[in-house]
Amino acid sequence: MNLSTLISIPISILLYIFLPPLLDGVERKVKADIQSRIGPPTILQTWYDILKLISKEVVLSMNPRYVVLTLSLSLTMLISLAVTISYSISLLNLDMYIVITVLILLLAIHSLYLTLYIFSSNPFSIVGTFRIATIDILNEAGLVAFAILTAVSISISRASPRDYLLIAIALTALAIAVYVSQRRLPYDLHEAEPELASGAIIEFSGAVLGFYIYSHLLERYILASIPMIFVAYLMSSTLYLNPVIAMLLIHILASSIYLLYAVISALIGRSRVNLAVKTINFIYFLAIAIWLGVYILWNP
Amino acid sequence: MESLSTDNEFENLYSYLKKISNRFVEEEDHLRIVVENEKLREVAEVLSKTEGVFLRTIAASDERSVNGFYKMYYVFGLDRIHRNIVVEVPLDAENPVIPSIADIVKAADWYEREAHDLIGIKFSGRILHRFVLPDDWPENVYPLRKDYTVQDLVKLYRPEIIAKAREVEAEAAIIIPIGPYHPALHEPEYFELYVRGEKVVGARYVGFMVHRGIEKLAESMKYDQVPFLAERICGICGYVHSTSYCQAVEKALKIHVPERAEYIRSIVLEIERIHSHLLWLGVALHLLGYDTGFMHVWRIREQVMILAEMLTGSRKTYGLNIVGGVRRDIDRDKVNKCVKVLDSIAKEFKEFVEIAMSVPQVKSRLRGTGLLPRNEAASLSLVGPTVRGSGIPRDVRRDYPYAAYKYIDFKPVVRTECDNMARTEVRVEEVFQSIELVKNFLDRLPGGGIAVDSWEPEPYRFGIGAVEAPRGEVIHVIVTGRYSPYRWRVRAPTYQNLPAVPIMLRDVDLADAPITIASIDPCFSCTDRALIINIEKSDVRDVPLVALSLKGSRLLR
Amino acid sequence: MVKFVKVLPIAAKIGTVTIRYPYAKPIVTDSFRGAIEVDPSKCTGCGACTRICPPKALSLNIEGGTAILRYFVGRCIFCGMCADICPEKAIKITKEFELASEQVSDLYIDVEHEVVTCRKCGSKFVTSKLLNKVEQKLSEFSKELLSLCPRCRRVEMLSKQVYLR
Amino acid sequence: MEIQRQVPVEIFSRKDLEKALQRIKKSIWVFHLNTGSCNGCDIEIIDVLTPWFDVERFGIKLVASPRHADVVLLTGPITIKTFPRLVKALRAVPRPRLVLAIGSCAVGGNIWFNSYATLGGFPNVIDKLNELGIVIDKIVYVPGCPARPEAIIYGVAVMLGLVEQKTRYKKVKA
Repeated sequence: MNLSTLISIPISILLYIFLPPLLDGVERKVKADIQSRIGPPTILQTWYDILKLISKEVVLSMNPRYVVLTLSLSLTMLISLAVTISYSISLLNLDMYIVITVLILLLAIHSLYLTLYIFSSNPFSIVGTFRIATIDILNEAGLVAFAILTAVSISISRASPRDYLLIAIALTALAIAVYVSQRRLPYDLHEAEPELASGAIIEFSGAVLGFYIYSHLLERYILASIPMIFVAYLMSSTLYLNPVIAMLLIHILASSIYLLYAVISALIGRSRVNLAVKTINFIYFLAIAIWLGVYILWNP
Repeated sequence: MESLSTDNEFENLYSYLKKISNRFVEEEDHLRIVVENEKLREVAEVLSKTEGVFLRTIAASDERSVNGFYKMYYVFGLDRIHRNIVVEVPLDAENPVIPSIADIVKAADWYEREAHDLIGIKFSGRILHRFVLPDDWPENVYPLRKDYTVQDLVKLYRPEIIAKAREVEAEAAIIIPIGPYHPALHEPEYFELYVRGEKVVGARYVGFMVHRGIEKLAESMKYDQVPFLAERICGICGYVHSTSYCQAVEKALKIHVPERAEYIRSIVLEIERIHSHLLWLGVALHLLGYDTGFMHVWRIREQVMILAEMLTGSRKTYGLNIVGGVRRDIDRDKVNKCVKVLDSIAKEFKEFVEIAMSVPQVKSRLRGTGLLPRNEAASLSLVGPTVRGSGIPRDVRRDYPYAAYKYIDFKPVVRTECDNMARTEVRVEEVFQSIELVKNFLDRLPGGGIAVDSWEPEPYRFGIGAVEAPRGEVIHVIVTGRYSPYRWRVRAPTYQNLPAVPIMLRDVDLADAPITIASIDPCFSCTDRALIINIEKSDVRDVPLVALSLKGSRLLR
Repeated sequence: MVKFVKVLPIAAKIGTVTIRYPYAKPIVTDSFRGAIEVDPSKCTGCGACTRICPPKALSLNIEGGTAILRYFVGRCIFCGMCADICPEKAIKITKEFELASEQVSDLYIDVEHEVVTCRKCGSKFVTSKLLNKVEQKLSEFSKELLSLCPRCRRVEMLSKQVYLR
Repeated sequence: MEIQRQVPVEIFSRKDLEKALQRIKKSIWVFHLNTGSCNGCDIEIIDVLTPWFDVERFGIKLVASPRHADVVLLTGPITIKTFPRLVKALRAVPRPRLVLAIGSCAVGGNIWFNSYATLGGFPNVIDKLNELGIVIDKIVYVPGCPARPEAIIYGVAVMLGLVEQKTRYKKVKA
């Protein structure tokens, strides 16, 4: 490991820690633009929100031990995810073990969130939990499948146009799975539906809510950077870059895909659980069918 | 208007009614007959069997001080011949009992509950409990009886409030207030939904939070002050209420409003309809999660608000009406500005509504949800876009023309799909129709004065004023007094439409419940000025899981 | 199929419509009715406005040695009926709407009037300005009667009639 | 289970409050509470969120749960029936608890100040709230019927100390 790789890892981890709320600020600005208004005063707004929440009184209707435990666990896991991904993109090396570690950590965080929601005694929270569980189970299968499919496409690739097409299909499907996993419209069912108010997070207040929002944003950004592991590897195989520059480039790419997601989510409405299941199923099977079709029918 | 003789069915009805009672008055817009207590059910049966007759309102009145008895007024509308039939039933002052007609005329249900609670009329055949008033309201105190003044009532019920607050807190300390202070709350009302999985199997409306005692207050106010009270029944369609009140008084006292004032009223009514429908569409899009649509619809709407302020002096079209006319004139300058703004709204809205309706989630969640079959809509006497979305062209503007609608040709917007999409389309279409109407009215605006110079109140005259509000028909029944209304009965459209909600919610997904309830455009401040509760205990139910309120306010994300 | 993307060009065309109030001018039209302003030099304290005011935001009370016309803007519904009815045209409708306050007491405006004391029973019954006004209008009316409160005046009139008879 | 307060009311000192107010300045989350209003003010509240007035430019955000709120936007004359629920909702708001009473109804009871079914505005219930142990840290009254969007923004500005309040008690001699 050379010096620049060593430097790039801590920088990347710091970016992971400080960037997500900033990106959310940018997202709010972009949304406001689409809606013909000004939006928050600065892109630091989400940071202000979180800092304010942390300074506020906590009123909890559930045992605080559960909440603190789950929140701190999920934050720890998110940070370790950030570390793992930073390590991976700095090495510019596609290691199947890293992909699998990332996926396992992600699934663990999702189930931690589910426990967090379900401890709440509020009926809105319970309904929200059932909805997100439905989507999660379906989507996690897709997320894992497409991450592995992408890895497989890359590893069997012999730089032919067909192989690039295969990689592109798998990456697109992965990007969709990531989008759904980010819990954005039309799939932000856990805290969505006006009738469910803030759904799962309705009972949180003060610092608990602040940390929850932070960890949620962090998770979103980490999710957005998962396809970047593969992009980084593809980049490293075609052109040589200084690891620091490569790492920065990847963060810029992850941020732009994050903002692209933001624009998409501003353009559509919210789905319904049964509709969402239908659409997600359809898209995933279609993606797999296309991939297989190209793989089998286009024989170079 | 068709004459009576051409319509055989109605002629028969008329002769039947005249046979049943020899005490009847025929007026320009209604036929009033006095019916004995025992014959009421028979009359109700005959009326409800006649095609095209619907129950518009029921008013109970304490007239002991005038003629020694309580009185019930049943107002039935005959859409096709543009007339009302008012059935008057005098009741014994000592023991006011009347047969219930709720089993014959479904829509009478809430009116009877309300009359029981506020005036103390007893209905044979039904056991009614306290609904409108708080549970611990003193027994045998009926606020709308003339025994009590407004000041008396204030003294009656104050002291137990704190104890009550403690009680409510104790009952659900663990959970965030779900009740009327449901988090997504916009108005302090809620529906309790009974769900199995994600399917709604039953619904219950729990209302009465916005009961402000308006009808009683009016008895202590002067004729010229009541329009301002009437406006504040509802902040969205306030002008409708003041117009309706003024028309009722004008009809009762035979005041002829100048033509120019009629036109100005119609113009403001249509402007109010545009703003209300745009508001509804924005909120509906928000309920469907399409916040960008919500923002853009409200951006377009804001121009209407500026127009409204320019014409009336208040953003909420408040303060324009007085009995006998209006207070502000529209000059040439304002006419031009109106036409210009309306044209630009029509263009922008057309462009945008097509985009909004093409959003996949909006399409898929509106189409086929919240079905309200035509026959159910007819039997519940529903009104407004709700009934027009189910294929019945009921519209007060055409059926019982008032103000300047008398002078123009008018065709209601109707859709026959009976679902949420149909009701949405009716409203969208009506926005364009209203813009055309306003332009038409502005074009034809006649000269002359805007209000009658003076008029004298005459006691104990009866008048009906009806206006097509954005949500449906608003109807005010008035019995005049010497200085202020003797009895003033307000019936808002939501009052009539809410009983349809449990039908629409049958087998709807939980996620679609808010938009389904919102599709009747409920306005609870209208409904609760004197209030109601509906316990439809017909459906299977599991645990009451979600109480839900409307017009959610989680707007910025 | 992707027609919903067309909202982007619309947003681009329109740009930002936001009015940067309070740093920019509010969108108040000329016809807007805001808080009312009572011109103390014109007001006679006749109380016509307090009788028409639907929410009774205007009240006229005699407290101590003065009559106070109290305007509570916190209850005002901005209908402008008082301005229509005021015989002296002392009430003006302004466009003022920036009325937010931390204390309810800051929302009151009092107009103090001097009061005439009934020369017989000593009760205070009318503002001196109104009395002057009436005096000017009804010059033939005897001044003696005017400085009596309504009750004493009735008594006086009756006794005079008795006397005349 | 019962409500557990990690910061009990007693140790929430004046100094802490001021500090918290400073933080809130940049990010205000509001919760909308309708206590029987006619909907006029409620619509204007939504109006200030929409493009023409857009209060997000002050960092204001409307939230759906009183637990998340800094400021409660209260409309309506407080009907007798809503009072218990008002208490419940206000109690769920973490300190510092700020209230913006919007519209003539909430400030002075409007046209129904003496109706049998209402309590006639927020000033009338403050004592009762204190008796129930609910402390309101700061209240700003915004008159208007309905309070126009600019007036609501002005009220927020007064609450944050961005502008000096204009109205003062006046006594003039005729």
